[in-house]
Formats: sequence, C-alpha cells, structure tokens
Amino acid sequence: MSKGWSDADLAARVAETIPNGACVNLGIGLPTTIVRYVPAGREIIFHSENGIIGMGPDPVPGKEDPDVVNAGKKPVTLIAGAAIVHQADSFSLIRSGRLDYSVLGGLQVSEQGDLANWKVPGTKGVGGVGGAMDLVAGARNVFVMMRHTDKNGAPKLLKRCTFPLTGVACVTTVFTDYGVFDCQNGRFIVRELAPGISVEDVERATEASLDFGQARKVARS
Amino acid sequence: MSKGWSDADLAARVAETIPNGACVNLGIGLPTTIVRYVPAGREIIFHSENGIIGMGPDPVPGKEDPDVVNAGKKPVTLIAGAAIVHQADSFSLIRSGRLDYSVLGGLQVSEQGDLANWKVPGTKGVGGVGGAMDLVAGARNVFVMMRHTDKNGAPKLLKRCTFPLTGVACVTTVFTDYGVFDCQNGRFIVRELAPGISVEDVERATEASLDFGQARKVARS
Amino acid sequence: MLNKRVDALSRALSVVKSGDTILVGGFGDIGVPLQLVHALAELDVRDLTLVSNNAGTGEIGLSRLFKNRQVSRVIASFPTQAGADHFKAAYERGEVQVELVPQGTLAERLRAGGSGVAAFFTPTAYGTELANGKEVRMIDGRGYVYERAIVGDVALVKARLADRYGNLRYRLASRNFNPLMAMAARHTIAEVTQIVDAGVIDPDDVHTPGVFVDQVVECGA
Amino acid sequence: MLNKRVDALSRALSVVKSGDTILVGGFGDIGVPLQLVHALAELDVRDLTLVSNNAGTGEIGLSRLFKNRQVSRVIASFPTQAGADHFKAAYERGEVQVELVPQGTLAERLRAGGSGVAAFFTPTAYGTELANGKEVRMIDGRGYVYERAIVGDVALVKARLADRYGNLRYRLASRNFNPLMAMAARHTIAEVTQIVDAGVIDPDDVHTPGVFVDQVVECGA
Repeated sequence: MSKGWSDADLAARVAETIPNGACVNLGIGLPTTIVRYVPAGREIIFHSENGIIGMGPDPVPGKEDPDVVNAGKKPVTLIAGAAIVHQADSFSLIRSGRLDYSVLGGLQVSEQGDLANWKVPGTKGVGGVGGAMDLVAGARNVFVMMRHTDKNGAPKLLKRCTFPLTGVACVTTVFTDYGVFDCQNGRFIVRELAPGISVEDVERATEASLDFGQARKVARS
Repeated sequence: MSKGWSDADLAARVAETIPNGACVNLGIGLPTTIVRYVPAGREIIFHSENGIIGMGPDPVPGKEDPDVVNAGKKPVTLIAGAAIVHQADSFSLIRSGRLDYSVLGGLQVSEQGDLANWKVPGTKGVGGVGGAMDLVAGARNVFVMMRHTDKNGAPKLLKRCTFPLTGVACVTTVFTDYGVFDCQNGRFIVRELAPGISVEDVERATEASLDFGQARKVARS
Repeated sequence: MLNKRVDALSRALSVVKSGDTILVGGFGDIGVPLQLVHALAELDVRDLTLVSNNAGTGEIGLSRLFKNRQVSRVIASFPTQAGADHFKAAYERGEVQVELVPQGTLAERLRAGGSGVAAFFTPTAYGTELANGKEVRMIDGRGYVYERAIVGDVALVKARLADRYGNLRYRLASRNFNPLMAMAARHTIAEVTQIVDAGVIDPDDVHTPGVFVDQVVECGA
Repeated sequence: MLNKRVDALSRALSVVKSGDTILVGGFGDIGVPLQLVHALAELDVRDLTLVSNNAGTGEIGLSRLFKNRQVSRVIASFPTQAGADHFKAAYERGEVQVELVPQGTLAERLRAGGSGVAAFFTPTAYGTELANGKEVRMIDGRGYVYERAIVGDVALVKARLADRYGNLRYRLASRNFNPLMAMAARHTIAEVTQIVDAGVIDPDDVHTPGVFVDQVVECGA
C-alpha cells in the first residue's frame, strides 16, 4: 500500500498548486488539512463558509475559542487581518467569483466536470447538502480531492455520474492518491502521476476518458 | 393668509400623530423639520435612507460632522444608540416593512392613494427619483405633507394623478395646510380641518372625492 | 423611554403560536440561542416550521424541539449532521417534512425575506435534483434557479451585546446566520450575553440595527 | 507577503480603459473618493459608463468627468441634484444617456452583482414609468418588477481605514454605497484616510473584507 499519495501527501500536493495571495475555501474533511501544508513564504487567504475570511493554523490544544470554528465545526484560529461576515455576505463572496479555489471531497466526477459529493442514492434519510452546491457554482477553480476509487475499488472518475449531482461542468482539477487530473473538453488530462502509479494503474481504475499527454512519458521514464 | 396651518404647524401636527417607539423616515425638504416637533416624553427612531438609524436634533452651528448628513445632504446628529448601515441594508429595512411611517412631500395624490412627487411632465432634463419609490413601496404608513393646492391654486388632491407616479395605492394620510385627510376606499376621509378652514374651503380646493364624516360637524360648530 | 429588554425568556416567547415559522440562528451549535430554544421546548406549541442551517445535536438545542415532537417541517441545508439523532428519529417516524436548501441559497432567501425582495435567480443547484420542479432561466448564457424569499413569524437569535434599542453585536463566527434570521422574521427575540447602555456600541460597530429586533433577554455567556 | 497598498493614484487607476463601467461610492458628495475621481479625470479614458447615486456638484468630484466629456452613460437615482451643472450640461449636449433607477433598486442591483445573484423581483416602481418595458410578476398578490444585477469593471471607493489585506472600515454616513460598489466590481480601488497594520481592525469590525478590494491608496483625510 505504499503506492500513490497518502492523505498528507495529497494535501501537500494541493497546497503546492495554490498560488500566493489566492482566496481559498476548504471543504469539510480532508480538504481542511491543506491549511497545514502551505509552502513557506506563501500567503493564502483561507475562507470558511460560516463567515471567516482569514483562517490561520490549528489552535494550540486548550486554547480553542468556541466561537471560531470552520465549516466542519472544528476549532480553528484567525490570522491578524481576518474578517468576519454573516452567512449571506459569506456566500456573496462565494457566488460572485471571489474564491480563487474551492477544494472539496468527491464521491464521483464525470469527464464533463460534473461533481457528485453530497448524497449516495438509496441511503436512508434526507441527506445534507451544506454549502457544496454554492461553492462549485461560484469558485473560479474547483478542486476535488478524493481517493481514486471507492472502498470496493470501483472507479470514481466516470463517464457520467450516477449519484445525485452537486454541480454541472464545474470541476477544474481532481487530485487523487493516483495523481492530478485536469478536467477539460470532456476528458481528464493526466497532469501528474503519484510515485509508483503507472499509466496502467490509472487506466484500470478509471472509467472516464483519459488523455495522458506528457504524463505518459513522465510515468514511463 | 392666517387661514390654515403654517409649515411649522403642519410639521408639529404630523409629529403629534406619530406614536412612541415608531421608526420613521423623513423625506427631503419640509418633512425633515418634523424632527424638531416630537412631543416631550415621546421617543421616535428617525431613519435616513443613506444608512442612519437614529438621527437626533439639528447640530449646534459649527459642530456639524461632514460624515453625518440626512437624505437632503444636510448636517444632522446621531442619538446615543444610533446605528449605521450601508445603502442596501438601509433599503432592506425600508422594503421589508420596518418603517412604521414614511413622510414625503407630494405634487399630487389621487383618491386611490396614488402619489406623484418626483417629476413634473414637460420639465427639461432627466429628473431624479432618489429613494421615494422604495419608501412608498415599503413603509407601513405613507404620510404626504404638502400645500393643499399648487402655486396657481390648482388642487393637488385629485381623482387621478396626471404627473408620473411614485407609487400606486400607497398613501395612508395627507397632511396639508387645510387639514388631515385619510386615503381610504377611493376617497379622502377628512379627519381634521386646520383653524379657519371651512368645509367649503376644502371642497373648493379639492378635486378628489371627500368624505367629511364627523369633521363636518367639527368645522361647523 | 424605549426599552426592548424583557426579563423572562418565557415572557419573550409568549408571542409564539402553534403553526408558526420559527427562524433560529446558528451554524451547528455555534451561535444558537440555546436558552431561548430550551425555553421554547418547555412551551405547549407544536406544528412548528423550523428554519435553521442544522437541526441540533445530542440532547441540547434544536434537538429538544424534535424530541418533544413540536416540529412538523424543517427548512435547512444540513439537518443530518453527526449527532442529530432526535431530528433523524423524528424524520424516520414520518413526523417531519424536510425542505433541503443549499446553504448559500438558504442565507440569500432569508436576506431577501428581510429585504422585501420577493424572489431571485441564483446559479446554485442549477442542473441538480435540488432544482427539480423549480423555474429556471438562462441569463447571459448561464442557468439560474428561481428562489423565493423566506419570512418567518418569530426569529430567535444569539448575540454578545445589545442595548435598549435592540442594537446587536455578535462575537466572531457565532455571527453566522443570526443577522439574517433577525431580518427575516416579523418578530425577533435576541438572547444576549450582556445588555449595555445606549451609545456603548458605536454606530459604526452595530451588526444588527435595533429596528430588526423586538425583544432582548440578557442571559449571560 | 500580501500587500494591496499602491503608492500612486495614477498607478492604481492604470487598470481603467475607455468603455469601462466605473462604480463610484458616495451619496451626494459624502463618501465620494474625490482624489481617485480627480485622478481619473486626468486620464485619457472616455466613453465610460458611470454608476453612482448622484452625478457630482460644482467643480469637484464626478462633475470633472462630465466637464471632460469622459462619460457616455450614467446609471443613478438622483443625477440632477442642485449644483450638478456639468452633468446637466453634458446631458443637454446629448453626450450622456441616463438610466434612472430608484435608489433602493440601485443599491440592490449592485449587491446582487456582488453576490452572484443574476436578477431579483422588487416591489419598488411597480406601476410607475420606471417599470415601463420591464418584466413584472404578481407574487402572493402583489406586483413586482424584475431587475438585473449590475457588475462593474472598476469600483472607486472611499474608506477611513484599511490594512494590507484590503480590509476596510468606513466612517459614519460616508459608508453609504461604498461597500456595495466594492462588492460589485471586478476590480476595486479604495482611497483611504489611513493604512494600519494587519490586525488593528478587529475581525468583528471590518466593514468590507479585503477579498473585495484589490488596491488601497492612502490619501489622508
């Protein structure tokens, strides 16, 4: 199981992609760990849907402030220069294109860039959508961060999503334990393969159309 | 010319009508003087469309603050407990029914409660509407404060407005130098006549349908 | 003298009737007016429509309203968060209808309700099942969903500071939905940590102007 | 390190091109970023669409843009205020088209532009000539007018304080349209009295989060 990226590798890989000065929203779960991997010398403005602009590093244990939490209701900190807004202003920022990047988890991504990440059909209960639909509708770049296959080994990069959609043609790039995949013109362009992952590994674990381009050379060298 | 109310009388008469605790917007011109006539012991919250909630009395000469002005861009003061909001929140307050009273000037009012107060047809130029259309659409009670007739003696309480409308069926009560007129069910109910004004004076100076009710008795006694 | 202070939670809540739509501030359990909600759970009012981002966790807050079978309808973005067992049980018993709304759309519908805006077009949820049955419109080549304003009967909000006019100030990320709930209800009750003299909150520092607040109850932290 | 400070007005304004839509904060002359506007009047850019509540008075502020024949279109609620002689002359020369918008509708269209909301239904102006040719809709028995969002190319705003992130704080009623203009433009330049260190403006006291601001110029009072 040493093939491909660990969760920490993946978070670091996404963090590395985000340029200095960007405004970034981190979705619940794995994406929230990205805040730990910002390269030295780079300043990123982290936004949280509940009205924080300027989240800082994880709090020192015992120093958590109950009124400073992220979208997952986990304690966070504020940078000097943070701003608080109410939920409508927070989503004004999201929908009006002020988020350079939204990083979310995913259940399925289609080669058209559709994302499904809020509901598994057939599960009991009403489900919950939170802010995901607004984030994918509003952010300039939508990054999906997920395992390349589901727990049964079935592909999650698909020709068409079978789960209820979060957004249509909204995904920019998918980061998985297998590599980095740009979503363009109805196919995934393979930008990078994780260490130990071969072209064949990716082909075997992917249903969607793939375009290896220069990554094929890199992977085979 | 001692018949009827002076401008100051009129402002005092409107002020007297507004109950304790009401939130009130005062339009440009004559209505802004109402703030001087609030009866002792009564507390009124005065709103200004440019984002002030809680205007106080006129400033002491020489102590004007250039950043504290009313809708007419005249210097005003803030009470202890005032709040400032931006223009969108200021009009949220207006349109959502938080204004108990809006007091505006008028050019014409129809017996259906239509108000015309922003544009005289045939005058040169594009005109300016400001916040008047929002105020009459939003306030719970719309008070119009004006001379009973125009400068040529022509009636301003009409069967139908001939000038461009500010709002349709929006006026609650008209206060003129002749008296107080509630707009109800397609006619003006005369609530009160100003000192020295007779029923005949009002009938002669009014085109709209009038209902004197008990005011007729008062006027003739 | 105007004074919106009320000493007893139960007295403030006497405006609530069975069948009402109740708006409750908070995001997860952060910024929820717990004491007001707990006092509401003691009252014999049922068939409530509850509008809030979440639906309570564990044994506190909104959970109590579900446990007591007081809620017949929920409008929320994420009612199913971990620990929302009383909500889930009520849903499984078939007692509660749920309208699931994307979080930004929920915030915007409440702001519209508090702004006299009847409806709007948002890009969020276009092409997803949460737009099923809704009017859609192409505007400048992009798909938008028609969404209606939400107006509640009573809002329950939590703030840090208030004054006798009802001006409110929130603390950090506990602001979240509270200002929107306060705007969107016909009657707003604020549970606050501390009531201060009028003027202590600078006009530039008021988060929710008192004109949106009807009653204030001081409850400590 | 992120730093939105720019030392020269002219350098900040180098983003403006002929044909642009320019949003300018202020109500009358209060809160107008005079130095930015005066510097814009020195540049060889024309055919501008100007969105602002008013259109300048006397020889200062927006008047200069009309005097220099740089404006071909105005969207405003009250361009004809006393003293707006340069605007009036430009209008009479037939150089300037005017779209007259009720003030609350103007504020709301800007907020919508800054919120990713494409359009909305407002009760303001229903039944008046300012709704002529516009879509109307009956909602719950009341008439509403369909209004589109305004998005500008460049916003010029005036604030009291800023920090290097572009967080802004306004002073009293000079706030007015400034936060809305800042939200509604693709590029926002703030003229501020003073730039302070990051963290000096408390997160709860930020009026416009820096994510809506691209450049800050310190100009003194």
